[in-house]
Amino acid sequence: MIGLQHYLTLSAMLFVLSIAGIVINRRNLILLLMCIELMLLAVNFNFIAFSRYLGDDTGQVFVFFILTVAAAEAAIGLAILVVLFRNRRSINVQELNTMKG
Amino acid sequence: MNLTDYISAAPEMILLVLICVVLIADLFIDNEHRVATFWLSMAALAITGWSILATAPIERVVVFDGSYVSDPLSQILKITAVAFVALAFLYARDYLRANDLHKGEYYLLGLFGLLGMMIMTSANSLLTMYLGLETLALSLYALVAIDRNSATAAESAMKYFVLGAIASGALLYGISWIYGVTGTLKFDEIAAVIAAEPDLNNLPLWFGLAFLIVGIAFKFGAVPFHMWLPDVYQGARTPVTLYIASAPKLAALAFTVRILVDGLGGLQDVWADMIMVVAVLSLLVGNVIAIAQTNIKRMLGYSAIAHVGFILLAIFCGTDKGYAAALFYTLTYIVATAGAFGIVILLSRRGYEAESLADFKGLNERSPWFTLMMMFLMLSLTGIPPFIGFFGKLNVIDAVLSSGYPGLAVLMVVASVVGAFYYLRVIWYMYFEPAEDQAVLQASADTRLVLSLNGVAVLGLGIVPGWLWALCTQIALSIR
Amino acid sequence: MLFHAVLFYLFSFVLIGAACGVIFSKNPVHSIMFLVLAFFQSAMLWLLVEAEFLAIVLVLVYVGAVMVLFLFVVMMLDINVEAVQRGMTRFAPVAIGVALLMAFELVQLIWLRSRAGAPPGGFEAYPEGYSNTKALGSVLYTEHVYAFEIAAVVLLLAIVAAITLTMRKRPGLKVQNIAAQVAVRAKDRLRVVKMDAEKKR
Amino acid sequence: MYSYYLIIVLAPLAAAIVAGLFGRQIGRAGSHWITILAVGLSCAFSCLVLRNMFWGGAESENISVYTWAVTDGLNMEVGFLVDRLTALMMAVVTFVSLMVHVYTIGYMHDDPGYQRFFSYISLFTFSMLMLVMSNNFLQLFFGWEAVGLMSYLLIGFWFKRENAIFANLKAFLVNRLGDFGFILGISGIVMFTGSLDYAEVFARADSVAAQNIEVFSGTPWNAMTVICVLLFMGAMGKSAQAPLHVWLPDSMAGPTPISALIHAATMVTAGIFMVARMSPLFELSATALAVVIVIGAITAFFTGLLGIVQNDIKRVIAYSTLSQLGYMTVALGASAYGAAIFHLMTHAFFKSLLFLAAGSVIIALHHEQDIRKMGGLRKYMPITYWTALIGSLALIGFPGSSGFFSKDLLIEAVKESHWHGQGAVYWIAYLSVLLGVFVTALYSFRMFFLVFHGEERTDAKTRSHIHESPWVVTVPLVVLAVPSAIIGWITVEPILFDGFFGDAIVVRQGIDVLAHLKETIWHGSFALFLHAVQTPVFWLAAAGAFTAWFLYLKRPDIPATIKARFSGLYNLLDRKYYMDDLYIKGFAAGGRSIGNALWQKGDQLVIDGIIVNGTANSIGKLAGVMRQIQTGYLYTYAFAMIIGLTMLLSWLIWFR
Amino acid sequence: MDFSQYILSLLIWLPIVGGVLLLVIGDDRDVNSSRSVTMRIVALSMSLLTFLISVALYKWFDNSTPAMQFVERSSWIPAIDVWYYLGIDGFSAPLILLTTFITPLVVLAGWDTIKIRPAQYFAAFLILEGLMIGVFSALDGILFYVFWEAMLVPMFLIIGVWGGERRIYATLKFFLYTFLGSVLMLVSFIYLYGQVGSFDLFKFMNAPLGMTAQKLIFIAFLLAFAVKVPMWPVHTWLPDAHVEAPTGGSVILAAIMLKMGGYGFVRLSLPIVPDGSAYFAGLMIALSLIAVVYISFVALMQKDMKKLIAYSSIAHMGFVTLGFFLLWSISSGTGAGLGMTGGMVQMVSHGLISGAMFLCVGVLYDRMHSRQIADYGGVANTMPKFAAFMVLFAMANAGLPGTSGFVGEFMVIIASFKANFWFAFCAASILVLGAAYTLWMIKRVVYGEVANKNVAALKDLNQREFIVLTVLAIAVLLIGLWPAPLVDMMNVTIEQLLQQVAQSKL
Repeated sequence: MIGLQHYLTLSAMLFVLSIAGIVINRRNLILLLMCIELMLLAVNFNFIAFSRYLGDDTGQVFVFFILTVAAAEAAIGLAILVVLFRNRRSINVQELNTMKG
Repeated sequence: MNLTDYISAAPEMILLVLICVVLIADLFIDNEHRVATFWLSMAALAITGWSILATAPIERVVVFDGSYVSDPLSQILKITAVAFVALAFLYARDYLRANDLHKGEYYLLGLFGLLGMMIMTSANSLLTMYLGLETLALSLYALVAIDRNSATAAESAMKYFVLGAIASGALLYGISWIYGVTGTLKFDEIAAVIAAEPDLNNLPLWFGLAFLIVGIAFKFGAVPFHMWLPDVYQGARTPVTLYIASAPKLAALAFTVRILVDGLGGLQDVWADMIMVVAVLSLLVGNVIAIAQTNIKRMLGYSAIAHVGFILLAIFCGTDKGYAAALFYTLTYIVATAGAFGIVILLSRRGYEAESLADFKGLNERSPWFTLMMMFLMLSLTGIPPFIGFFGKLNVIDAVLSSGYPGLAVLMVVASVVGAFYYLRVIWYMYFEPAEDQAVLQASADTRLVLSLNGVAVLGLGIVPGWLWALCTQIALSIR
Repeated sequence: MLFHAVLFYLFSFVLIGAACGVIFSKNPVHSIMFLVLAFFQSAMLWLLVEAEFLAIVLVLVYVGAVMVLFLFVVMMLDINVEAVQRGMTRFAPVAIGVALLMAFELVQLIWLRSRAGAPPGGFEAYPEGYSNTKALGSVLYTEHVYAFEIAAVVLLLAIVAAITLTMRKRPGLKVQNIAAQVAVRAKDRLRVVKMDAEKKR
Repeated sequence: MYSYYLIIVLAPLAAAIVAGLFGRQIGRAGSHWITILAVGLSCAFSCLVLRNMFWGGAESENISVYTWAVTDGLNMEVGFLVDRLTALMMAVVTFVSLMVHVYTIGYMHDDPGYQRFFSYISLFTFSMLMLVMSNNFLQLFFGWEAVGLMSYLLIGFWFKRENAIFANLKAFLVNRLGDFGFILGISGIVMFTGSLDYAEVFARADSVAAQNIEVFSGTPWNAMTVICVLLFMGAMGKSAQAPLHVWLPDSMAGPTPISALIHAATMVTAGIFMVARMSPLFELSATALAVVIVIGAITAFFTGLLGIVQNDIKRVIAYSTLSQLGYMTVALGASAYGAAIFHLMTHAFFKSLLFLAAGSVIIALHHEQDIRKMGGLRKYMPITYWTALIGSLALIGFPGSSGFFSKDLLIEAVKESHWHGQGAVYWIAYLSVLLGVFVTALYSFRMFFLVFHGEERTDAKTRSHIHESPWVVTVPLVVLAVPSAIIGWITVEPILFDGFFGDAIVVRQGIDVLAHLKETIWHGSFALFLHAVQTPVFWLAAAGAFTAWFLYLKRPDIPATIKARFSGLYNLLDRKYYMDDLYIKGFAAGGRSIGNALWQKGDQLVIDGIIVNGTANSIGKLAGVMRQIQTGYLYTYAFAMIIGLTMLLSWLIWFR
Repeated sequence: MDFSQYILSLLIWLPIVGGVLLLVIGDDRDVNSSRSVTMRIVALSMSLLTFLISVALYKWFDNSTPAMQFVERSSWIPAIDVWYYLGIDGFSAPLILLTTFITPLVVLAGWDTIKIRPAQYFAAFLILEGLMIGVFSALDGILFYVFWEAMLVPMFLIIGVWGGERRIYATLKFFLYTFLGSVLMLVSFIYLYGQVGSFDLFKFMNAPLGMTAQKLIFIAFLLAFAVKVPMWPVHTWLPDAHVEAPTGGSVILAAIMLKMGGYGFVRLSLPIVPDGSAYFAGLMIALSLIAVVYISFVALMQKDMKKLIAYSSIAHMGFVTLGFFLLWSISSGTGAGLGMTGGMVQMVSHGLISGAMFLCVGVLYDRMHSRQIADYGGVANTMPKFAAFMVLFAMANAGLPGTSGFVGEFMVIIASFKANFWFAFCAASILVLGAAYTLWMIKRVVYGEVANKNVAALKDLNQREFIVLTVLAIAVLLIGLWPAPLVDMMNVTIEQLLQQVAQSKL
């Protein structure tokens, strides 16, 4: 039977994948933003699975809020990205190291 | 749902309304009179502060179906946060004006951030906490990037944003596990579930806890989740750094106490160990790397990491003494750090960001008074008596020792000796080196006054620390 | 129930594949497309567990708004794809190792060390006549009204922030003021100046 | 008498302060008058005290002046113990001092530091009086060190001269070596008796002698022996006993009056005085006395030999002083304390006389001190010549002179001493003092002949200016010559044989050699004089004087031949048995290289370099390394977070 | 007017207020302007006033009781039972007098030789004075620690701002060294607080402590105090700090700050952890003797006068710790108290002598701007008065009887002989070594022919310098000739401490 564990596993795989995506990627920042979306998606899976498992709607409400916040976050993230691009003419992760040490 | 719910949450609501007022008013204020926005924001802060005091409950009140809690801890944190946001605004004003950044948005985003902090301090469920956290975080991301012409600001904003998002992803993942195991998001219910089932299969809960700790550590900037912090401190314009460095630490404290104590107090033996590791690493890494810094903001960033180590070690104790010490430490730390950034702001002029440590050379020749203030602040951060920072450290060490960890206490004091070096270096530059730049420091009278008060406060508080300590103890007793 | 399982695995595999695509495709536009695919798959999977409302919201809000926003940005920034050659960080193998370790730990947690009484079976079906949307709606405005308000604040904040960061008034930009154009009168444009006759030197 | 004592001590102090601090105001004459008056007063009262003791039958007095400090049951006081020993010393000290004061008027006439000099010698007189009049060890040590200080200041009086400031440093440090033992000895006394006061200490001496101390664990030594040897170390320093004698010849770099006062008559005899004063203690330790006698014997003989090869007039006398001090020490070791003190007294007169005479010669020759450049001065300086002759005769113990009585009886006492049996110690002591007589006569008359007789080796220019010294110089010479010549006659009996010292000196029953002498050979001073020719002492002295005459007047070419023939021996003597090299190249240079090693290697390299700065630097380096982790790349930052998270998870899943 | 109840507060706060006042008056570029003159006069009169008050303290001080006198006690931080608790006994009173005595001299010594920001300079010294008196009179752990640490700050600035070439290295080393030492003391205090629930030092003294705790606390205290004293091998900050500090700084550092360490031992280590102290007494004695012998040899080779005096300070302070820790090696009778008295007297005396020596070097440095021995020679020719003082203080440094330098050494050597012959043997070696390094320096600097043009051009002491050195000389001689008043002050206190220490806490 497909149940809680399956969904949790799927979520875990997505979660790990998104994290790996952030760490190993050194191309452009948009990809990082997308990985973050993916990560939130993984979290949502978890919430929905638990919500169904527990028979409690709160988890789904939480997902609703996560979606809201994620949208806002994406908007701000992209805005920062735009600012960065205007200043740098690049959104290459590799070049984003003027501050270090 | 009744009226008391709304009365209890009045400060947040009033602030929200006032934010909207400022937002709209700002549209009709032209650039020459932008200072009106400042005064409006200050008025908003004053009213909010008043409302916090006015609605201060005698005992713990939980409203909105357990989403919102109002207790002494939230009161003190809120009122202090309001004060420090006001301080940040005041210090920022002249700087922003001088650097063509004087936009209403700084104040607006600052107020939004404050709202986020207030939500966090009063959160009684993981959901509310998360939303408050995001409110604060989003404001901060935007604040960091507020100078749209600065590549470094944008870079640091981007780093902050991405890492912050990862942290909140991890936090959410942890929340989902907690939720999955306990079936609830409200702290008191979580605590009840854990207390009711002592042999609850713990590993999922622990995993959730670990993810939560990532969120907490990130918010505080504790090692190894600290990496955003130096870059953001350095990259952001100084008033923004000042803002980030001060009030949000209070929110982070609330965040930690609410989750770890209110919610997961039953798992203390698990989280204490994790917190300890993170804290000790912060203490060491922060203090050591700070030595190698040449940028004062970055140095203060690493110093913040080190101080977070102290705060977390206080929390690690898991005793009332420890929480009181953490609160005391946080309050006193941000007084000093806000003042220090205030001086950094004071040093900057139009088109010239005084960020390098070398900019402090010979400050004594230029302004003996503010040099003295800066010295007070640095000594307070070092933990030299009679400055207030010393009493912060004293309390933390007391807490750690009375929990039976003399080794940690020794480690802490040795780390502070290492740390003393870089604070002393600031004093050294100010007093021992000749000035390269003879320009007189300029600031408006109110900034001077408040900055002076800030500097004197670390001494004054150090001379009469008793009341604050008593207050913190009292508040710590009300936790849980 | 087998059908259910087949669907689950199908969607899951596509989802994971799409996620990999997001990470590994060279062109950001492709990545976005993969992400859209992933969202769609997720929506399907959510439908499988009868979370209809969220499934719909995910497609509408996410795919409809957020992903489009991403696309806009990608197009607007006109990123030079060739400029980005090497895709992986130096320590990618280590990073993947760490990620695998974490995955391993999570899987261990989920399958082996989890709550003893967890039923291996699927989720209990909702009773007849149950409306997921209605159920959510009923708690959203009552129990979670405070959170709901905060969510509104977050959105407002996002607007303010995004505008702050991206809207710029260029100093040299010439803008028409329609109202002023309409309201203009002749005497504003033309001024008759009386002068004395020019004197001779 | 209390006020007399105070005046005796304080008058020179007051004068010294006035002359020292207000020298410019009171002028040269003012400063010499005030100091001379003060010392004269002191001298007069001292003589009065002595007279009361001698003929008035006054009892000894033990007076506390003030309490220095009291702590932990230890009473530390300043006070006077005036008994016959003290009284004699006081009189000798103040008398010689007075003579030297007068003499100084002439000798230092042209010196710019005139007032300072008077202040110093007056202060020295005060210090010396404090030393001899002390009734406790604390004050003894005070006086002990104070005379050392004055010696330091006076040797270095001409501080521009490199040899003077070298000599004074050397003198002080070598003295300090002795004091090192001395203070340990005092500590030992406090340890075993719990008191610093002489009377109390002596009263408890027997109990001390019954105890042991384990300096090296496992080998118990008699406490009294340890204490006495340590105390004697102090005496060795102050009284320039081998091997701590090296400072005295060098100290001749100071002005001649102080050589006479400090380095012949008074300060250097402090050690002798001290041992005599401590006789109740030394008597209880045969071992300690054996040490004393051997050291004394070595000093008496070997330093005398050195006198033969010296060419500096003052150095010859200095070596003679060393030798004579050795004699006194030998007497102490033989428990003939009275003989030692008696010789001390006569020596004070004739040796200061010799020094002053030498000083007179030196002034006449414009500060020429090399005896090879003198000669035939007899006819130019008759007073000096005659007084020097008296001094020299007294020194060699010419029958009838004061030196005769003291030295002859001293040697007799050593010969008759049974303290140390008939073993090696006895023979070393006896042979040393006996052969020393020859040596003494040899160098004394070598000098005497080279200076006053023979051909005139002075250059013509100098010769034209030679004349007898002024009266301020010659009067002290004459005044000192009188006691040098005759004092033996009147004092030998009361001091040595009539128990003059009473309780001041304690000698154990049965070994009291002087009492033994009294019974065996003493038949009055005249009888002794008559029997002089029967003693080997006389013949040895005569042989010495004759040898000197033969070698330096008759056949002045022989010494050079001897020198060439026995160059090894000559070098040994000329280099003073290489003792200076041992101190300078051995101890001083060794100390410096130890210091350097400890400083450079210990402090700078190990402690500061490796531990202190090493830690600081490694933290700095660590900071440099650790900041590399902060690469600036987002993925590193994220990776750090992931690693942190994974660590937490791993810990939870496997280690908890 | 009876202000004896508040006399300690007055002593602490008067100079601090004076210092703040000076900061308010501020500097003037013109050294002779009325503002500068007023400033200096205020500085001097404040320090003199403090001294006068301390004279009153001496008058009223009761030698016959070991109890704390002039006690002031009022609550400061009730939450952790911290009191503003002051009081003095025979240990603190002499050191307070020393502090108030030295400070006016330091002010005078810097009168017109300090050209850079003199107001801040004098203010630093006055504030420092108040804090130091605070250390000597605090009876509450936290209060003690507050003064103890706060003291570092003015000193840090004094060395750093007005110091020599390597001042920054020196001052950082000074600060970090001492800071590292003292933080562990803080940990111990807090631990003790955990045991007794108060920071009252007397409660600490009565706290029952196990052996392990005592050992650890002793080590923590030891670090704090050993660095301050300083004992070998944690002494290396001192030569650097002394050399680089301005004259006044060196004086205060040597004369008073080093005494903090010794004071700490008798005030805290011995009574609070008697068994721990007993356990480590052997180590302490060994370290003290190493300090005496080893450091003396090191001092011998110094080429820099200040460094030489600094090393000599370490060696002399070795006597202090030696004297304090002899008591367990002495079985009965006289000795234990003698050693302790000797240590205390040595502290006071060393304060005067080393201060005077540094002032002497300062006099030379002001004229020649060199501290190298090699740059001098024959100073006595051009500066006879100065030479007289220098020789006097050198002799005092070499422990000549009649000067204060002798008193303490004498007592300690006697006591150590009682403990063990070899202790006394090593200790007494200072007689030779101390004389060697001091007088060798004198020989090379003061005596001899005029070495060079610069020396030939030297001017003798001016009136101000003369007064300063005279006052010190009188003090040195007075204590040397009649130490009874000083010794009497501490006798009963020492007796009481010995009884206290004799009772094991186990």
